[in-house]
Amino acid sequence: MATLKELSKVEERFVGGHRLCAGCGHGITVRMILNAAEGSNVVVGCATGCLEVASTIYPYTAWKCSFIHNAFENAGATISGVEAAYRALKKKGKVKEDFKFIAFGGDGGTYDIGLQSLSGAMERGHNIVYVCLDNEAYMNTGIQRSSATPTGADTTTSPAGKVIPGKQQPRKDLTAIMAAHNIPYVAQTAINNWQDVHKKAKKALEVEGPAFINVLSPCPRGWRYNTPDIVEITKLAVETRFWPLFEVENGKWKLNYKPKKYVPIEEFLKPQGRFRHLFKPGNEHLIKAIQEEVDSRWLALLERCGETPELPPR
Amino acid sequence: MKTKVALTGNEAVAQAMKQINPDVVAAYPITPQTEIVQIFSSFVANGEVDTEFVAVESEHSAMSAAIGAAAGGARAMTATSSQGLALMFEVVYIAASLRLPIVFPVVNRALSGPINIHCDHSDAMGLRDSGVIQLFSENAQEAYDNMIQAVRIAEHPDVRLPVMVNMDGFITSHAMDVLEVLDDETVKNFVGTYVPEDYLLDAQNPISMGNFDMYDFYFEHKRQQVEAMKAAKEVIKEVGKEFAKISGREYGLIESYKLEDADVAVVVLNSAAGTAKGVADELRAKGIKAGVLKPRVYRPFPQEEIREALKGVKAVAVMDRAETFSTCGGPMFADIRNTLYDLKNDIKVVNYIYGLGGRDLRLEHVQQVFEDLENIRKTGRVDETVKYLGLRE
Amino acid sequence: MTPYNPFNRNFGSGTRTKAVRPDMKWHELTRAGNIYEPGNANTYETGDWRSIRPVWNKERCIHCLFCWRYCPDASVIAKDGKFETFDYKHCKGCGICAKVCPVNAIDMVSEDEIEKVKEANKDEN
Amino acid sequence: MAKVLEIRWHARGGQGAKTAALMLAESVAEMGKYVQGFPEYGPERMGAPIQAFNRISDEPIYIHSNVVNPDIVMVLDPTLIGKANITDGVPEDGIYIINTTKTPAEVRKMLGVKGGKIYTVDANQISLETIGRPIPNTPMMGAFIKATGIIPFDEFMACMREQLAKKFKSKPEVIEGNLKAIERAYQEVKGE
Repeated sequence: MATLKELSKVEERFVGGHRLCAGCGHGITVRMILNAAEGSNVVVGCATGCLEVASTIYPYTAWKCSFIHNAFENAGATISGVEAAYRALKKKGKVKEDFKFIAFGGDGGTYDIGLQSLSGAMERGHNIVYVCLDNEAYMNTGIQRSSATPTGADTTTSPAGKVIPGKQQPRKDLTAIMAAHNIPYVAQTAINNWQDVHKKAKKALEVEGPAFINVLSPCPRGWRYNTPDIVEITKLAVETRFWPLFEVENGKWKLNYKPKKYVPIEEFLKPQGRFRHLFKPGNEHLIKAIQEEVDSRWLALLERCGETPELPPR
Repeated sequence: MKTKVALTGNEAVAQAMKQINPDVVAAYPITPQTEIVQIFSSFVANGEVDTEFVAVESEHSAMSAAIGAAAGGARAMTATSSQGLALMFEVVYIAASLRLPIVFPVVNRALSGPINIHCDHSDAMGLRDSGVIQLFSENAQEAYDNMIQAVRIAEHPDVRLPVMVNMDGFITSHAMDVLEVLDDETVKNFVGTYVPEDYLLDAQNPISMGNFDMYDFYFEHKRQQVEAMKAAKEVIKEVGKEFAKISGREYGLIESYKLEDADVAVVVLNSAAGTAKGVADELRAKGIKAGVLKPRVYRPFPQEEIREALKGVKAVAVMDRAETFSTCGGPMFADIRNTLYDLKNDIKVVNYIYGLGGRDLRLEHVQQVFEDLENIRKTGRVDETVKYLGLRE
Repeated sequence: MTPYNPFNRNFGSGTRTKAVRPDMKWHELTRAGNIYEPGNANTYETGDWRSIRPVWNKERCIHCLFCWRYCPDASVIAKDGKFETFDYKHCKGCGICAKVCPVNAIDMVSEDEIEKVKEANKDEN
Repeated sequence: MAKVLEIRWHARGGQGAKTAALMLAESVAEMGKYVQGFPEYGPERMGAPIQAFNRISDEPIYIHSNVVNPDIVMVLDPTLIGKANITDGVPEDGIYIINTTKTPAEVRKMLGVKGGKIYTVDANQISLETIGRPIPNTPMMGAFIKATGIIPFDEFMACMREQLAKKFKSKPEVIEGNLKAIERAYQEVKGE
């Protein structure tokens, strides 16, 4: 595993001057992923969203590699087209260099509107890496719920109202859906653990065929936590087992991190404004239900990973 | 070398694609285009082309992947019809604005609903303002010829735009027709190799494409697209002349049939133009000076050529195989009437909507149109500007 | 009166790109809005978004580079594997670097304070 | 056409300039005037310099373009002086109302403005003391009324009270704080 000392010597390919919010998780995530692609020629594809809008405002681009944005729902198809062009031109000797292909999409562009395009690209076996920057809502349009939005979250289209306390449905398990595609590599990671992100990005870039990484990439505006606390909040997502770190390599599930003790979900929810309403007296049952959801998902994951399905000691 | 063969329109188009041998084809099946995808897949499976065939999961992805491929520096194609084109709608605009020379046949079919699989032009007309070049084909021969020329038009440095090659669903796509095909070598030489100017896979020169364009630049980039469309008119003519050298068949922006001395004329796209020409011949034999104008190119719109061709005519009927629901007639009617306005010579222009959802256009329908035109010419009176042909009223 | 130019809004006050100027006419601009200068966003300054700034404490720094790893704006400049400086032209003052620093070697100081100190120094001179 | 008063707000994304422009429009509309209030929708994110606009008139307003030559410039964030193009398009006799701890003379020097009028108010401090959070847009209303005098202060306050009561039905405790913030800014704003 490379050290930060070594990694900091790699050329920066997502430069400052982009217009993401101060403290945006996407800037951190993208830097980590491209850092892992050190030395390779890279073409980045990007779905419409905060990242794309903020990083390529004509006539400025924050990308030091080739970049294409097409539309919201088609990052998967677009990057597979570029990869097909690469195969064709390479075969004919028109392109000499080797290339890696990385597509970035937010959870809206990946879990929801772009799911079909992503699924198609994965099923067809293109040699690409798709990275979902999951910040659990449509942030670009102003914090609307997506299928990645967790139960109970207050968003502008799942507002915590007098009758309905935030989003009512459990979040979609996209990483598992991608694993069901039986592609060489699927992983879930979070930026609090940069080694984990780095290792998984490396693996994804190295495997032959499609790879998918789901990264928890917080949004201070949408989650309403104190902006500098991004690493802490992400860590709480992992420690509370809300966002487990795991990978599926050629069909084999593996848990990458097991919290030592039982951290209740409140710890993750409490610092975030989007869950504030859950802490009003009388709403205890809502938090309890979220905890039950987290626990049952955790147990199912342990089972898939061949681990003993038990909760950490309280 | 030219060979006479009997092929359906779909086969002819697939044949052209095989001879063009593009780098990437991304496509999805839809009636009545499906055969093109099937036949082309077999060329890929049998190693008759070097193409990377991407069997996508939807037409939206077909055009999206074609965009990715073309942006990557490849000669890319797709093919579709009707609902498929409608699903592509969003990305066709993007292909045009990114100035990617994607060639794609469209087998014209009615749009739902109610669902219908037969021919009309509502699919193509829905994208007439998307910034793609639209060629129309009367028969399998023209579809084949248009496909080959489309590559050169699309890739011309002054143009760099997608080209949509239209032919009538079932009427042309599924009907066996006799046509002349060129040999592989001739086509290969004619289309040449694609040399992209700027593309994603240029390792030395990374590029950002599809960027966020605010009000400070978007308008200027749209103006550039208009210029490319203007340039396309000249390029289409040049390519048509060059194509004549290898095929003996010359193509311009329009086909003008017996219009030099015509009193009455019909303007019509695609296969119906053949029917109209037949009727015009019959009427000529009876002493009626009838003519036909068939736009080969609908976008960019060949306004000057059409004005010139129709300037001596007294009454014109524009036949549209699509509705606009403006309640003021079909799409081409608006364009033609606008074109003739500047002549200030009182040409009467009327509109006939015909053939929606594959409703047959028969000789007597066209005869009726010419008869109406003769009446208008004689009386100078138009009773109804927009009429429906073959509709139970 | 400085004339109001709406086209300068997204252009910023930073260095201009070589290929594009805000007064260019349609036929002078790059085709399709393509950008041919990879990473030219670094000529656009987002430093003026900042109301608090990170200030490096050399004595305390152990060069772990967590700040470099977690900067969303690539505004922590490392050299030879060590902390070198902050890129204040692009730093938006989010404060993540100070927060992840294990030895409190980064202070977040209000830009107002810095302005005052600067002016005080100016007056003395 | 009657003279339309045009206002441009300068702030940072997330600071509430849009809310301020809409709030001002709403309260002035309550007083029977014709108003517009609109932000500029850009790609900028939280923290980036942004603008919002108002128009106020005694007659219906037909124009719908951005404000290019504002009569009044409102600056919500003191750190924007010298960074955003605050003086762009402002006529010689333009009025600046700025949230800052500096004096009007100091700001005048920083902006390089000779004519017109410059008002300053420490809206951050006022809002901290009255509302408990640094939300300068409320006190800036008070400074605006004082500097422009377009509406009698008492009438404006009565109208604000009504509006705030509507807005904070569930949190009546914040109404007084907001009103106090406006009143203090009205009294404390300095101009020259």
